[in-house]
Amino acid sequence: MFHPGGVHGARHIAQSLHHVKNAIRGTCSSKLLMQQKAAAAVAVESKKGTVTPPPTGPAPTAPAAPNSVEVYIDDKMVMVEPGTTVLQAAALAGVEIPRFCYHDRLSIAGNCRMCLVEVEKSVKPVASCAMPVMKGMRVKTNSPMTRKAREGVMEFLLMNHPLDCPICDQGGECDLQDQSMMFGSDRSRFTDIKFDGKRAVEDKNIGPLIKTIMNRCIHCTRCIRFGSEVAGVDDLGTTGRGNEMQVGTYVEKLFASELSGNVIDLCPVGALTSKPYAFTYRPWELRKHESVDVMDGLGSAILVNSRGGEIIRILPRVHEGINEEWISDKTRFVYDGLKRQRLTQPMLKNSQGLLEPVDWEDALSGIAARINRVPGQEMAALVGGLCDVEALTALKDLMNRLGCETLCTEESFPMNAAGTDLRSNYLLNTKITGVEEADLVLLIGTNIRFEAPVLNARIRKAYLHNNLRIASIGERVDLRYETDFLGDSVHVLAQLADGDHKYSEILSKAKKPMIIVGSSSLQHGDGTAVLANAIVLADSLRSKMSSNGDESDWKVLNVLHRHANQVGALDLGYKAGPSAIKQMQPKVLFMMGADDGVVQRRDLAGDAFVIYQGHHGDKGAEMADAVLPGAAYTEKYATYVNTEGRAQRGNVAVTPPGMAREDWKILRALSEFVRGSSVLPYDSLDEVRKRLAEIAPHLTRYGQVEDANYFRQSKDLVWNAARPGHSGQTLPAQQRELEDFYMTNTISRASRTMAKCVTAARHQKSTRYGL
Amino acid sequence: MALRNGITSMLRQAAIVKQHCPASRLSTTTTMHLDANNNDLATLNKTRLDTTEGKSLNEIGLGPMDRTKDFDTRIELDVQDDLTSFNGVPKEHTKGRTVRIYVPARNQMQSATNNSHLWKLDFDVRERWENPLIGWASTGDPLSNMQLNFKSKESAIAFAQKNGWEFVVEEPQPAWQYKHKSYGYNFSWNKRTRVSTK
Amino acid sequence: MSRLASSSSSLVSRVAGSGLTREVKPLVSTSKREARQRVLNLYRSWYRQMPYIMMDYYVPVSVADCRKRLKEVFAANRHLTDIRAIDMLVIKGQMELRETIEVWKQKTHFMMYFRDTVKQKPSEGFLSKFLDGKS
Amino acid sequence: MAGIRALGAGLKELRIHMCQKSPSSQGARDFMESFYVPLKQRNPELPILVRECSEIEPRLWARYGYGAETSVPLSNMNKESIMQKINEFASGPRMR
Amino acid sequence: MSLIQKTLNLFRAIKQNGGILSSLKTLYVTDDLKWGTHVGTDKYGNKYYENNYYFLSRNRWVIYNPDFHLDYDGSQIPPEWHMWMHYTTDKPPTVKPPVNYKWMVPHQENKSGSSEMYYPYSTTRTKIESWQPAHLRTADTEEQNPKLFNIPQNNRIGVQ
Repeated sequence: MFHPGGVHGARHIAQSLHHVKNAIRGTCSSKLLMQQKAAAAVAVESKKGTVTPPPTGPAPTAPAAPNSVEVYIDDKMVMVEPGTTVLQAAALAGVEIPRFCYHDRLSIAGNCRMCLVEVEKSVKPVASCAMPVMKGMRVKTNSPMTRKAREGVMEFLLMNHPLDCPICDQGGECDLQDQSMMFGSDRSRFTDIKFDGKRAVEDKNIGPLIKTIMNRCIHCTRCIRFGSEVAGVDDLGTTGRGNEMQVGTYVEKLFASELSGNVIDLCPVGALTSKPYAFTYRPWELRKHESVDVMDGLGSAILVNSRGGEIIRILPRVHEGINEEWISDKTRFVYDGLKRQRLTQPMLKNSQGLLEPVDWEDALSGIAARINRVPGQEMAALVGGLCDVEALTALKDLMNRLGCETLCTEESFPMNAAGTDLRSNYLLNTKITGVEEADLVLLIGTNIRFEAPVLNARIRKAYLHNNLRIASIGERVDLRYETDFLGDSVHVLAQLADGDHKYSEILSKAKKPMIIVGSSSLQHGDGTAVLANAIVLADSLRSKMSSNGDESDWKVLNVLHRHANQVGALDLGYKAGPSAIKQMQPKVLFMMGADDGVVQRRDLAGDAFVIYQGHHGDKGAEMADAVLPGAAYTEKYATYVNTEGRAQRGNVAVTPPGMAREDWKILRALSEFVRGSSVLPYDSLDEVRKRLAEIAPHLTRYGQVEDANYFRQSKDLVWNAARPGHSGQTLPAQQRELEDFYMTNTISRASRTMAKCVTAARHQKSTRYGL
Repeated sequence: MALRNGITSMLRQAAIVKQHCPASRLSTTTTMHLDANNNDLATLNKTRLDTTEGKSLNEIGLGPMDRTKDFDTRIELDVQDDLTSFNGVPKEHTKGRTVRIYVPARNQMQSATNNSHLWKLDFDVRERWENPLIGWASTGDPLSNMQLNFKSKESAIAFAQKNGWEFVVEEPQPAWQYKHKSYGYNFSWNKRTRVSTK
Repeated sequence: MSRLASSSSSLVSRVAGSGLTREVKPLVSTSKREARQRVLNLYRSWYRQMPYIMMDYYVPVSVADCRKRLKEVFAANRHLTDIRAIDMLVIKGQMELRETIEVWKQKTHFMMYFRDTVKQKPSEGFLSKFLDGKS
Repeated sequence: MAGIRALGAGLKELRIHMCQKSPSSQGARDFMESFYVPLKQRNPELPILVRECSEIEPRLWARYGYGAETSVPLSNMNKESIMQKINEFASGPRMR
Repeated sequence: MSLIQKTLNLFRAIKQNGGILSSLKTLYVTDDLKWGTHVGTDKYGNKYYENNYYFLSRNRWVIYNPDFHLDYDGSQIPPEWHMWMHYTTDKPPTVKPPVNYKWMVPHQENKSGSSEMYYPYSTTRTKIESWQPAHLRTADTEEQNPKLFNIPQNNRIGVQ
């Protein structure tokens, strides 16, 4: 857990270190140097190697190890764990060593040689990314030898690198460009004596997302390592040696990964760039807005780049708790869906029963006239997974004030027993970072690879580095790592819960087991049984852990939601699942972002009036009698609660198009038209958020995860009721293959890029290489 | 008199422009009024001279400043700065504006960390539209095109407060945790970290 | 910093008159009394200059109107407690006075003082702002 | 257990806010340990939303029909008096 | 020039304009009364005259088709006569007929101020494509239909 107090202390030290560094560069007075060295040493020692740069630097915090060794980076002492690389030790000292191939989250390759530094008593410069520190090692990161080594490496790299910076999409955010300015030579010795040009490599077609210009490749192999380590897809590799080396897919095929877009970020040069972004803008022209993703339940941190009221691209932001620094392709490339099929003006059905555009006043008064005719008991509301908490609050308050109590989410969740009373029932309780501590993960009815690609990458990381064992129940899917397949139905889970399955013993031996229930498995008839059995199993594992003297309060049960704000809706007290609506046959149905088509016209009363509020024309708008244009996730200040229960703020990148408005404001305006004293008591975002705190205070604790407890109560309620029966059918994975991944919500369905991806994935499947 | 103590440099310039203002300016205008009007004005004029008798622009607060004043003094204030009452910014740009104070994210396209060691203050995005003639973006809001950099969160907050903006502070996320790594992992037989492709 | 402090700052907050006492550099006045004296002086200067201003400007207001307005303008900033803010307003007021009696202003400039009493914008409710798209 | 009964139909939703750790929420946590399960069993259809959040004042909210809400702080109350409050709230809206 | 000559010219002009009444009408419409050689008539019925007695730049003139009455405008002169009128050539189209190419568009007068006037319109694609309800959609050319790309007139935020 991030503790501000600690960081302040550390920051102070880091600042003092920073001063020391400047002082050393500025003056060469040995006396001063000695003093400051001593001061730095004291400061460092007092913290035992915990040095954090100001204020957030990338430089890591090192765990204080008892057997740490001292290393001198530019005559500054740092205490590091033995086995740390020189490059990491330098990062701890606040010195960034130039690099191309080294990446914090990938294995060490050591092939670009840009990180060469001089180490005292070493004849040759040393590749700092691969060299472990030794006691008392003195590293010089800015000595003449180091500089000359860098210059030489840079010269070799540039010899085979085309001079196409002016037409290169990486221009302006290119490591090679920047580092050649900083560390390269001021002139070139490259002469094309044979006039045969620079090295030329054929461009590869690796799909609709990534553009390759292989001339620019400097063979850092980051993309290859990303593919094989993070994404688990061994599509990329090298052929040839020396000057003839090429990075590619061996045969022409799709880079078939749901995380493929990250290689664009990883590529330090312009060899891999984004196809949809190609030749649009330079990075310095873009306006950057930090926001939150809504494509899956994780709420990855994203950076939305806009220009001229248009979203130009989406990049990841580092968030150690959620997405590290990866985002899925859907998150990254879905933005063109925000420009198509948009609802830009209110619409109302005219006397011929045809939707026609009207202005806001007419739309709201027309809707209010219909609402006022119907008692609250015959109204219902249905919300989709992309709605933000503010809008959900406004909708719930409005409908409650009208006397309506049927507010449902499209996504189902078992409402028996404790239902959504206890947050621990429906959250990813161990948090996403829990995967790194866990030693066994049991996946139930989820294709986690496509439902939460970034979480899957983390599981894969734990699989590689922590020897994490993974078991799965449900339809067999390819998760890109080995799993113990236990069975495909809830029957196996029931056996595990009763402890009479052969895997039970392995499960009970696990020190930190995680049970991840995919929300897709809760959608059909056996959902109740899945959750009930998972609760019972988790509780038995927990009691076993506590009887073994484990005090860590490790939360075993996890639910993985697929929708951005399903948790937010449940937090507010929405009923999960449309069954209540289907039973009551409402006369007025208010649909907010409900586009999955779970409620059809036939589920409603014959003359039912359907209001759709949302940002895209999809199934919801098709069946609506009135359409209210809302804002998409990049167009409103909104709160989303991810599957961990972490409330996060999304920010506006561009304003809603046309006459569209922020969603809670639409409902607030509508409340002035409807009957009675229904006017919602908030006029500003701040006031809405105060109301959120009244409903559930954790919704305004932005960025934090509030622990949820009371597993035993949940289990007691399950236990005391009859154990729900089950049909024993296979738990289907709703996103089975790569082509199912791309289009899952109304935004991605409107996206042309995603459509191209689906086509490419289908085509790839039909080739003899397969996926 | 308190005003004798002098005024700020802002006024200094104005005072320099017309040091001898009372005599020249008052006399000319007086004459003008006398010419233009009847004797009543003469009385008025007298009154006027009476009121200003023995008083220069110093008295009415427009005189040169007294440089002897010790400006190193400090006063204690128990109130927050608030510029909104006189800084001339239209109300719609101060009232109800929310600024966001945060540490900008590192550019994921690059390895280095520049531009992420500071605090930024930016404004809520308002009123953008597509210009109907040529399709360019138009805006009616001068502030949301602006970003301010600060060395610390506190100075950013103080700035927001004195300008009357509501603010939201986003604390930076916890930094990357050091992970032990070794080149040798690429080749270890018994580990899953062994590299398959290269 | 406690967790509470960080979490409260995560909500929109604005601290007005938080009771913090700080040392600041004064503009001119070093005490509330002095600042008050300056305000009164300025007020008096304006008040006494009004008949002459009326001679200089052919404007459709009387001396009484101007004095009434003068009082309103001063009263509008009555709530200010920050000495430096008061000083700054006094300085600006002095500049205005100078500009007025020197006839650096023109008639319209002078009448700007009366503008906001003439044209008072009705305060907009949520709904009208929403319908206008100004929300 | 005494006082645990089916709550009236007028009550649409109960919300219990509490801190996971602070001493002032101890009563609310005890209430969860002892009374929540039987209360929920008697009122399976009534949402009793337990929302934990660190360092807040524990509070009980009740929502009735047509959006009427009322609340009471639960700081330093014991579990029995919390149960009593719930029963009071169940008898009908009493606005603040 | 003597008064006699001037009077003679006046009589010539009156004669050429068809008597006193019709001369007064010409004077009313054109603010001028001239006499000269009728060089030709264009397809709109405008008559072109030349008289080198008047000094250069006043020696060629047009009497618009009387149907225009006071609504005459310089843009009603077709390009071939425009050339002669502006001394680009001395040979009027009656002497040297204009070359006709098939790509030439027929001459059109300036419509500004009339209902057919030119309105500038955006030639750029709108950044946002709006969803349309089924009956407003044109199924086959959904991509090409510019109506789908333009947010309707009443929907421009800038024009509120």
